[in-house]
Amino acid sequence: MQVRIRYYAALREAAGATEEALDLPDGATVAQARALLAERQPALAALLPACAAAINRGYAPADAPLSEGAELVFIPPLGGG
Amino acid sequence: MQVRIRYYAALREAAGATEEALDLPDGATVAQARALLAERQPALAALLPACAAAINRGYAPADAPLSEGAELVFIPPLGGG
Amino acid sequence: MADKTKTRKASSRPTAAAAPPTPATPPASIIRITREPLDSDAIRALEQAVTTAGAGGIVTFAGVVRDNARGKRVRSLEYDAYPEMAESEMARIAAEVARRWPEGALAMAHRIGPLAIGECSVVVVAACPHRAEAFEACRYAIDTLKASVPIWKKEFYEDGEEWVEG
Amino acid sequence: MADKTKTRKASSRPTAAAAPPTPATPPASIIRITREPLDSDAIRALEQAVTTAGAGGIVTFAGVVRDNARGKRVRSLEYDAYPEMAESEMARIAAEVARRWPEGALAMAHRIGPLAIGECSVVVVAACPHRAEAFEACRYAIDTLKASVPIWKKEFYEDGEEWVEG
Repeated sequence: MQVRIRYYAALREAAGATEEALDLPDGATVAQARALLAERQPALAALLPACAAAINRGYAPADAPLSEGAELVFIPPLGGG
Repeated sequence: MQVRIRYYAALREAAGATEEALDLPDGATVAQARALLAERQPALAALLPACAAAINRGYAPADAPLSEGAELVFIPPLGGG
Repeated sequence: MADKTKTRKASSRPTAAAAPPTPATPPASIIRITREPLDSDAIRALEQAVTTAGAGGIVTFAGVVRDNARGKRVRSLEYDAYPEMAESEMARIAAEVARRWPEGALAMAHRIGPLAIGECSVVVVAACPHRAEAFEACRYAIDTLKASVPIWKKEFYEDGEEWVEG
Repeated sequence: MADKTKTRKASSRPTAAAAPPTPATPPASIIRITREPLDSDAIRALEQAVTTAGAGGIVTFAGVVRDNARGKRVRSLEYDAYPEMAESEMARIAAEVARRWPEGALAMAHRIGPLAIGECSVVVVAACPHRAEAFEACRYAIDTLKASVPIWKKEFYEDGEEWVEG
């Protein structure tokens, strides 16, 4: 299956992109996606451990399963306000 | 001695005046002034028990002594804000 | 509303004057992620939009870009947001405010993009019948916004830049 | 202020850019008893007067005349004050705010005389480096104002009028 990853803030700058498509085995979790991304993009590896994750615009735990076409966003430490 | 009494809000309307001079024995306290006023002006008698008092623009307890020329104000329950 | 049940005598008073107090139904919440300045006029418009005739206390929080942070001189800021999720998280905050303070009304706006020192980054307005509720609702909303809404801040210094938390 | 002690290299930067962060010294408190409307412009002027470059959070409380109180429909209000003592009590509040939040700045204004529904009776603005302090200072000031400043409120109803507490 394929998910859409969108990048913001420090991740966007480190990735050098605003989004990408990521192929994952069916039923893969947020944690698996995070590990795969860190492996493929060393520039993200240092940032990802501090990030929360959101699936389809809602916070999701590490063991949440992804589904085809999901929007996955890793959320660096917040700075709003 | 003589003190200056100023009236505000409900007391002003009940007294029908904004201020008056009150003659008191030397060393009279706030409590004595209050009792004398209530006796002389029955319209104030119902209001005075709920009032605080201020001498020369600062809150004063019932046993505080007055002095010649002091400004004495009875303070009805507050409504600011 | 209390005198709605009173018997109303026939009267020559105009209808409007005899009407019961304005219903407590507040306006819908306002939520906004914007690249436009949150200047005086924008803040005033948010305040007016949430103020009903039953609102006795209005508390406005404005977050302003400071010229220093953690001992460093800050020259300017940039905010980034995940806008769709930021708005849905702000809607969640507004829903919780509506649940906890049902007579209150809330407006929240966050600016993104580049900001100069002294400019306003975020505004939260809570209008409630009484002041305690307005303070509590406003404080709850800005605290929760900072903790949950996906917005990020980059500080630009004399000699560098950094995405910072908080 | 932290980098004030750093060695500063000779540089071609303009002096202003190399200056340390703006000192935290806030402007003097503003205290006002007034018969003039506390409208948007007046509130904005108070906010601007207390906002320094080090202020990151500005909390404004506006008390607005409601159309109802204790179940009665209110047509209008009148505020009275013992002005000299009201100002000295407000100065006492400002002094306590300055003691507890030394980096904060405070403005307090109360209108007196006749007020219509929807008009603003009181404004308190607290500007502080961080938002928690601004909320606390603003809340302390309005709570204490209500408890100690000699100002009184008369409500006018359909069928009467009354000096009311609170």
